[in-house]
Amino acid sequence: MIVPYSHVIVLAGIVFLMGMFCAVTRRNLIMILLGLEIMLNSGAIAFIGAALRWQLLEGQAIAIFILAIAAAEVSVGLALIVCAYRRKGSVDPGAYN
Amino acid sequence: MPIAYAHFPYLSSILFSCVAGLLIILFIPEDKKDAIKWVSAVCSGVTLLLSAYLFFAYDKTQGGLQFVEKYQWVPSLGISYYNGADGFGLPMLLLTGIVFFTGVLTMWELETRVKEFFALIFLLVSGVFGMFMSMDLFFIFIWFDVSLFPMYLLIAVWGSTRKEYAAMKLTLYLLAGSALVLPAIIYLVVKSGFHTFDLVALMHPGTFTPFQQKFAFILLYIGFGILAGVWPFHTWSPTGHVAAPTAVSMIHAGVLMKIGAFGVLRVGIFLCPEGWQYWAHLMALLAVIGIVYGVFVGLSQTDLKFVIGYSSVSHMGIVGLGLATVTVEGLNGAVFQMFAHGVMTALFFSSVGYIYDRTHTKSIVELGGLSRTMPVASGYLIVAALTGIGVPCLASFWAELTVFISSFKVYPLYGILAVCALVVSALFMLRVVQRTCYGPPKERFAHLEDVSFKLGIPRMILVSVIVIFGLFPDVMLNMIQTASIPFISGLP
Amino acid sequence: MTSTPISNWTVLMTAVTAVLPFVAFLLIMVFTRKNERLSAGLSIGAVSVSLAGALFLIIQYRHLTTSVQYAGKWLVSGFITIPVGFLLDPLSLLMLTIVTVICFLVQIYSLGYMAGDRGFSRYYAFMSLFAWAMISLTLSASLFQLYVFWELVGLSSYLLIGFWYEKFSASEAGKKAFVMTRLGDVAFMLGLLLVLMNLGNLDILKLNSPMVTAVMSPGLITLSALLIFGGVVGKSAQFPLLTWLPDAMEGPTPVSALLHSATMVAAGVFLFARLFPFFSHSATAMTVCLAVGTISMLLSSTMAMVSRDIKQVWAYSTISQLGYMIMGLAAGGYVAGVFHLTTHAGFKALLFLCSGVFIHQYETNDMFDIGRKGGRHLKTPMICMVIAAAALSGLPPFSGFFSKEMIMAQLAGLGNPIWLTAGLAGVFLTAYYAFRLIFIIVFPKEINDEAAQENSAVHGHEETEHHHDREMAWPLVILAAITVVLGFGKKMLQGFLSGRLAGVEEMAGHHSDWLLYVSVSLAVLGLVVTWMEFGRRKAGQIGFVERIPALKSLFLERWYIDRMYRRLLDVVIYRGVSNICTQNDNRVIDGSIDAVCDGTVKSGRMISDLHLSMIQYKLLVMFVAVFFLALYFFF
Amino acid sequence: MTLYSIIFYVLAVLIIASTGLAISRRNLVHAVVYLVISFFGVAMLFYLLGAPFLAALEVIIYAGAIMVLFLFIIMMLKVEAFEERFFPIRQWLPALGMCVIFIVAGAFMILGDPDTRIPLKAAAAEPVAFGHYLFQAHWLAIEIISLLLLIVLVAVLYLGKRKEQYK
Repeated sequence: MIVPYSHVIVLAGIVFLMGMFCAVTRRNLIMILLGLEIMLNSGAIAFIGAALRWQLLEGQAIAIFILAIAAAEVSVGLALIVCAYRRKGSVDPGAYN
Repeated sequence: MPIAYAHFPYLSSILFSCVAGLLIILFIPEDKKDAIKWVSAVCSGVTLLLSAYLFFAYDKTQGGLQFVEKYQWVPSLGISYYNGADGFGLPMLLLTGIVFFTGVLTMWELETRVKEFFALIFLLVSGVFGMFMSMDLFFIFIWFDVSLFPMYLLIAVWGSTRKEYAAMKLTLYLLAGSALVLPAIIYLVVKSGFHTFDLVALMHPGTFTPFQQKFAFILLYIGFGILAGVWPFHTWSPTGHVAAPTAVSMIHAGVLMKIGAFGVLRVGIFLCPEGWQYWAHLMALLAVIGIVYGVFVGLSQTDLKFVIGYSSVSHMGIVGLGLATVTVEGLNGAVFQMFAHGVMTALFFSSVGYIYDRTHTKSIVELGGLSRTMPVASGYLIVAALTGIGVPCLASFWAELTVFISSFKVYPLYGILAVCALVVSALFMLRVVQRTCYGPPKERFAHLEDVSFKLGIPRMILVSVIVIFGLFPDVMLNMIQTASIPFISGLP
Repeated sequence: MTSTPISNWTVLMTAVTAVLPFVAFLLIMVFTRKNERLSAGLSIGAVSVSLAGALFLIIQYRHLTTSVQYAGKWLVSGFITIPVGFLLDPLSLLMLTIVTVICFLVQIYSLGYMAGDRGFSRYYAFMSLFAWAMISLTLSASLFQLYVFWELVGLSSYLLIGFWYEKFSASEAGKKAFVMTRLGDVAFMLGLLLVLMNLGNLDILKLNSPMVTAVMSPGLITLSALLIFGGVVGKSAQFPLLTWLPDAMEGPTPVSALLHSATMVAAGVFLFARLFPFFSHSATAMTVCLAVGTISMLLSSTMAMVSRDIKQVWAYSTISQLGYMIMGLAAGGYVAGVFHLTTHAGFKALLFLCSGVFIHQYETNDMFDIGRKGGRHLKTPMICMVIAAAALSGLPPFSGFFSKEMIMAQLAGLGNPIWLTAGLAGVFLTAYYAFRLIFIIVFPKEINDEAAQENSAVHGHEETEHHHDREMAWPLVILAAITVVLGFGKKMLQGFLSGRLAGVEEMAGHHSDWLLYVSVSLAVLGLVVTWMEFGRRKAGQIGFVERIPALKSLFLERWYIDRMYRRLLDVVIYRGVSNICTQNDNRVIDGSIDAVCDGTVKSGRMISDLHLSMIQYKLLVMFVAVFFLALYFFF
Repeated sequence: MTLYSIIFYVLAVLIIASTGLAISRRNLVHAVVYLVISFFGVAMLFYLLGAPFLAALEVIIYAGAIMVLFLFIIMMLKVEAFEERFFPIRQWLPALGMCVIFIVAGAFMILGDPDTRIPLKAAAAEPVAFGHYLFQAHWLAIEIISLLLLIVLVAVLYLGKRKEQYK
């Protein structure tokens, strides 16, 4: 017996909120991307927990897709940041208005 | 209400001469200023003659709506082009004719953008005329808005002190008003179940339940009341007066504010008599506050036009008080006061405009001693001020008197307050006269020339109208009574 | 009281009498402003026709016992009917005669006095306006009409006081006069409305008929009588609205003679007399009127004791004499009050016109200056002035003696001796201040050479303008003659007046001899005291009041009534209410409107920010939106 | 309380603490390093929850590849040198408000459902079985993902090139 599924959900939720908080408040493009990563990760946690809760492998499958998408997103995102940085010389999102 | 169709479309001819004037002016080249002015004078003169003719040709023994023209326009929506004149409308038409004609003559000296100015004035006035003669709710609303829009340009382009601010404020206020009026009109039309915008048809008693009347009336009252300078919604009007050029101030204070009061009467009171009775006390309260408040604020103003602006607030309060009494005398007094105040402020603004054009100041602190250098101009100003005080044998005295008597009967306390405001109004009008006209003549105004005969014509017309209706008030009151007595006696 | 039917001829005559001056006014204002002689001619012509009409009417109706009334409609509005018409009865005929006579004389006099003034035409126009308003007021058959012309009289007073508008004090005084009388008029109007509401009619005859008590409760009658009396207080410059009249002396002297002593201010008393039966329904109102009359009589007499300005002295004396009239009327002496009004109009006009000659000649208002510059050398005005002053102080055999005597008798008839005492004190004070002025001018103390030279220069000047003097002298002589003769017409007048109100006159019967002696001796005492202080050779020309500084400043400052008004106006009206309202307008109403506008603009900005700026806001909004959508779908 | 649950709570605390530290670091390198710790914790959590294969992937891809990528970029741009406005209040307050409602709503959601009180049974998905399952049931998704990765590769190459080379 591990823990009730709700605890996993709470953990995932807290991590998600942290990621969101990071993405929304930090004035730095890289940190925003980092926040997105954290959020994706919390999603993965929730799915893994759900897979165990209902004893179905779909959850794990989705988690693997999340991983893949996270990788794709990060690479594109970072490439964009590099581009933007080259243009403006800043990673402050306020500088791109 | 008896309805008499016209043999000849007099009312449409009034409108037509406005529109024709507008079109002709648009086709005259910009630089032929004299031609433009003459066309304006002739067309406005025609409207004056026609409205004066209608005023005297109206059959008072028969009463009701006369000179009616009615054509279906959009039958599926029940909209018709429906003009008619009754005892309430005719004084207003006459007033508009007088103010329009004199306003055009007053602006004879205008040199900048003459063509656009007169074209816009014509547009504005055709809206005003339409509003006063239309008996179709849809057209009433259309004319109402037509008369509001040119004001923005007229003030913003040809105005003075803080003109952009004033123009914007005025436009926003007035649009807020029409934003209340439109839903009320639509509400009434939908709830009536008659599927028509015809005012006369909708007036049929029992069309609306008391609740519908109360609801629609308060919307209409505030919506039109904003334009009539009802107390807490009045601040646009002094600002607007100050900023507007002379003729626009004349039309604005003389006629546009009347559109508001007339709208309350024509749409609000006609369609929702029970709502009117229900809200009458509120109307009276606001009106009295306006009367007293206007004079006190006017007392501490130093800009001539602000002074007149606040006196307008006070005088329009008298109109409101008259409407709020729900009596024949009150209605008579209110409509008469609309007329008298219109002519009076027109005179006031036209003389102030003359003084401002010459001295380039409107501040009563800087002015002084004008009676020596310009006796005639200041004479007009004094006559206007005396009319404003309510000196007997000048038109507005009778209007105020009848309103006071009827309000004293219905709301004794308000009547007393309104009468007491007379003292303060005397104080502030005489203060203005003293500061501008009296006192030792000032060096810098010594060379200024007095009103010439040509420029004096519009002012003379206004003064003589004031004196004639002051000496023979019955001419006007008989006219108004043809509408007010049947209306009040027909109330539930 | 019924009305006798009247002939068309009378109607026409009355209409012409009333309206002609107005026609003159319009003609002068519109056409002949440039032509001075024509303007004066028009005005004088109109007023002389009016005079002729008035004389015709009074002769035609000399045996009048019932009123003659004619009414047409001026205005009908629902239940309000404002008639235009006239009411001819002894009172209105008498007043009409007074008004037209004095108007006529003053206009003749003004030919000399106003000669060469820039506003000559304007002056005559305003004079005509006044004549019209005053005559119509006198003839009014209903209180509405009376109110209308009452206001118009006030207007012409305003215009004439501020006639020399370039002087700040003149325009200020005009404004003050208008506003203060307006204050009274508002009370008057409220009284009218009250009566109208309860009686449904403002006909003077109806108001005076006994049926009023049946319709209105005693409290209502008292209230409305007091309110109407407010109008009297304003127009006749009684306490507490008395301070405008001395200031009104800023106008040309003939104006002061006509409006502010003889006729217009007497309109208040006239109204009181007009509604005498109505007032006498309420004992409370009568007592209040009596008190007001007494207070103003005493106050203004004391003010007159220290003033140096010749016209102001007469202005104060006007207030006090009007006070006498009101006392007389309020004590129940209808004939006494009206008789005093009549005699007063004569001698007071005379006093002012005489002073006008001095002022015109020496160009100063200061009585000491006039005396020093040789005022006594102008024989005709000096003699006339002495006659008038004697009449004013109630010395026999001049007209004032008879009328004052009647008032005293009336006061003696009252239960409370305080009124009589006050009245007698007034007699003494009147004699004192009137002769103080006379003695100061006749027996100047310090004639220096310079003044004497000036004096001769003035005489030379006089020769060149001799024709003006004649125009100014004739009215004086006529008025002086009237002053001398009028007193003996007491019986006749009494008969004429009481034809209308036979019942009211019983009270006048208490005429006792001791009262006569007491009041005459008091007047003589006043004369003697003045002689001791001002007249005799070694007199210091300092009055006993002036030896007490506190009293002197109190009197000079007009009992501080003026200052109180000024402060009231400044503090309460201007700085108080007006300022608050203005601030409210700018801060609260405009402020809130601007706040609404700014709020709209700001919120628009905020929303547009979500679309334009920070990527993170978009992110945030996205989260919020998704979150709420999720909530919506799950629950 | 079983050993498993103790491990879960320890891991939870570890994850939350290191994530919290990561998002509040001013220095980006530190942030990334803390996040790596957090990802290790998540990987162990995956293992605990019966997904050993995913735990391995987590370490390899997240902690290994992605974070290193971040580090490269940070170093390449020398972003540590930039002074960042730290948690500006205009963003901070709405975010906080958002978080509060999020937590409240979430708490209601979780506590309101009695089903979630049941403890999880320990189990593990064998990597081989998982692989079979994945390629049998989700082969299309796998293909799409790989196509996506290819596109990303192309895109990143395109973005990474300097624009001047085309001109």
